[in-house]
Amino acid sequence: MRKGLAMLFCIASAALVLYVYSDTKIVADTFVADYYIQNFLKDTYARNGVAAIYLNYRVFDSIFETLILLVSVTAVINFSWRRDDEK
Amino acid sequence: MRNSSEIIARMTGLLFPFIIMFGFYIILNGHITPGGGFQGGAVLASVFISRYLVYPDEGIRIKSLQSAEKALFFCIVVIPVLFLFANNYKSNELWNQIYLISMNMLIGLKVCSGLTIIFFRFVFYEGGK
Amino acid sequence: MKRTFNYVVMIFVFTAMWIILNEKAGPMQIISGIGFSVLSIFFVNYYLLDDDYIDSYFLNPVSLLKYLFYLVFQIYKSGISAIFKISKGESAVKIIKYDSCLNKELAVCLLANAITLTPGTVTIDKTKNQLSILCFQDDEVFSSGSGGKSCSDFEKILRGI
Amino acid sequence: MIEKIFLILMVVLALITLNTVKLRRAVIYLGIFSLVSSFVYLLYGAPDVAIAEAVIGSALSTVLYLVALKKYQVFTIYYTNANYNEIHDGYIIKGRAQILRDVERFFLKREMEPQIIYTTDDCDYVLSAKNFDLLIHQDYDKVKMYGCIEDYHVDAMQDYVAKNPYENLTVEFVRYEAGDQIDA
Amino acid sequence: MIIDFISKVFIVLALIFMFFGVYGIFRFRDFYSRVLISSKVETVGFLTIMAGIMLKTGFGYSTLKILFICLMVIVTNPLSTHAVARSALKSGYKISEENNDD
Amino acid sequence: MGFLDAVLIVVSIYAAVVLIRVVIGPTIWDRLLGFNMISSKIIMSIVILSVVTDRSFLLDIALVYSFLGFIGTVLIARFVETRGEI
Repeated sequence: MRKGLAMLFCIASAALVLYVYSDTKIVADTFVADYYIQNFLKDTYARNGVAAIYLNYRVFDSIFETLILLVSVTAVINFSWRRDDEK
Repeated sequence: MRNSSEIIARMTGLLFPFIIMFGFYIILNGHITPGGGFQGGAVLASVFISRYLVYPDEGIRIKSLQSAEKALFFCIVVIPVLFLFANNYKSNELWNQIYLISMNMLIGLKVCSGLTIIFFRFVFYEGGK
Repeated sequence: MKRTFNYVVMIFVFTAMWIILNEKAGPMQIISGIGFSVLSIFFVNYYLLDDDYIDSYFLNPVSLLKYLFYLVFQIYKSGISAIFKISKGESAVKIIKYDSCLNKELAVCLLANAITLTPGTVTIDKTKNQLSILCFQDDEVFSSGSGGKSCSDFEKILRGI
Repeated sequence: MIEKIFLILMVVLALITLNTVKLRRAVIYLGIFSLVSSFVYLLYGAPDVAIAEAVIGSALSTVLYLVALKKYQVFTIYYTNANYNEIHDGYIIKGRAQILRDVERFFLKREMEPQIIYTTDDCDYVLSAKNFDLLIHQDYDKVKMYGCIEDYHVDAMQDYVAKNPYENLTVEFVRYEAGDQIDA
Repeated sequence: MIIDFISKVFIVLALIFMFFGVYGIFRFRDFYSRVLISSKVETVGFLTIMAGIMLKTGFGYSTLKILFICLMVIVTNPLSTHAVARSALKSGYKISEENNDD
Repeated sequence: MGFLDAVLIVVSIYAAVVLIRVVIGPTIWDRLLGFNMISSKIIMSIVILSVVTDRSFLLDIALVYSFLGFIGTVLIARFVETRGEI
């Protein structure tokens, strides 16, 4: 019963996604994106736009991303603690 | 060698330097072609995973990787503070390139050590009977 | 002396790969390629493998090229005969043991790889220089050579590696 | 056209992964799902994400799922049938009699991973090798199950079969001690 | 012009090879025949289609890269086939033949 | 629609057909075989796509699959072979 409901939900959302894909052109507000695309080369001298964004415009983002990796490593080490780990 | 086929072990060893060179290529060209720190670091971490196919025993010094990861995170915090928020070198092309390459390199090494630690902790310490 | 020569050949191969990946052959790429290939070989030696990389994995480039050409020829030859087998649809399978006359570990592994790559035969296991091969019932290629001491053409080429 | 084929493949794979009961199959389906989704990222012009998906999906996530599956106990079941002397797909599909399906469902409910191996060997040969947890031997409508006497899962299995018996099958349990030889 | 035609012939040939591989995976009735034939005819198709594409693009860095991909596939593809066949044999999926030579 | 676009569509249809074997395959090794075949078909489609759109950096992704694609298959096969040890 639960599996049937989940399958129904999946099929419905898949149909919705395919319908949206085939029918309309939905684009978010492009103000910031236009600015970045026009100016990233002379601001940061990086030819790859993604690198320009995650290393220059949004550098806090990548700093906190690496922080999240560090925190998750600490969590994994703590949860898989074993008694002969100390030696 | 516990249950691992000799052919797989021997031929995987042949591939190691190629994978390492490819990972460094993805990291270093992150600002020109698609790629970058995270992707190259994941490729470098998969070298350690395929090392597990060759020698399935604890030959990895996890402790030194942990301290290396913390030091690399410190560098990742410090370098943008020194460079990007100083406002002096913002229009110099060479300094910008150096900044991009060094940040990609640091992020790549940090991601590599982090994913390697997670993998080896899971395999050796977690999930036993 | 020979060891130094092997090092130089390997570093040349890795630098060529680096230039192909970068799609540019300026002086910057050549210098960084040499640097990273030396670094990766040392890293593999000290941290990943038990034994030396150059000693155990050095391949003679001339015989490697010969091996590759012969391998591609063999793949196509048995690929065409495999199509007839598909259209006939036969399915009797057996396992044979094959004693190879090669001594080096890497050469035996390359032979096993080549056997797996040709359609119709798959290597199952390897102990020392004996290979267990899975093949069709009417296959005569390997069962004839197993009794006597004669080497197949692959092994003659792989001896030079 | 090409996008539509791969999008439909993604939906189909997600549904199959959701619908399967055996977890090892789900790992394989997820591997194919990550392959296809990486290609779809490429089609929509996001090569950075495609590289990340390729590396993570091909090596790392598979390993982590498998480490999670280590918690499940694997229960090896050998199935021999006296009527067939050759393995092919028809044997495997037709040989999945009602009894085997019930056994599988029973172990899945107890959170174990049943691994069923079909052989054409004699029953005696498998018994002498003894690397199984449960051996099911079927001869038309007579079914014999061999299990170790100390295995409490087989006890529960015996109770389960005794509680709801079959109409056209006679099920018989043979239990052996851990060390001794039995003859079939 | 003639090179373009030859490359098209190569690619069509590769598609025919791959069709036989896909057909063989449904044609055979047991696993070992499938692993012997179908997955390997696949490799033949792969090499042929790469040769056709290399002829089409002409000589350059991307051609060398495709050649490199072919080399790596030649090294790594047998490893996975070997692992799958070996896993099936070791875990008890027996060969359906009475006169094994072992 | 050029020649290579049609080739791309044919290859993707092949991948969809192999998926049937992955779904119905009676044993788990059949599924692994199908996984292997689909992965090689995806490498092919990426190379063809890079030629069609004339972007040579897409070849890096095909290179990633040809380097690292075997690790997952080998690990799953080993997991089945050793019955729950990785």
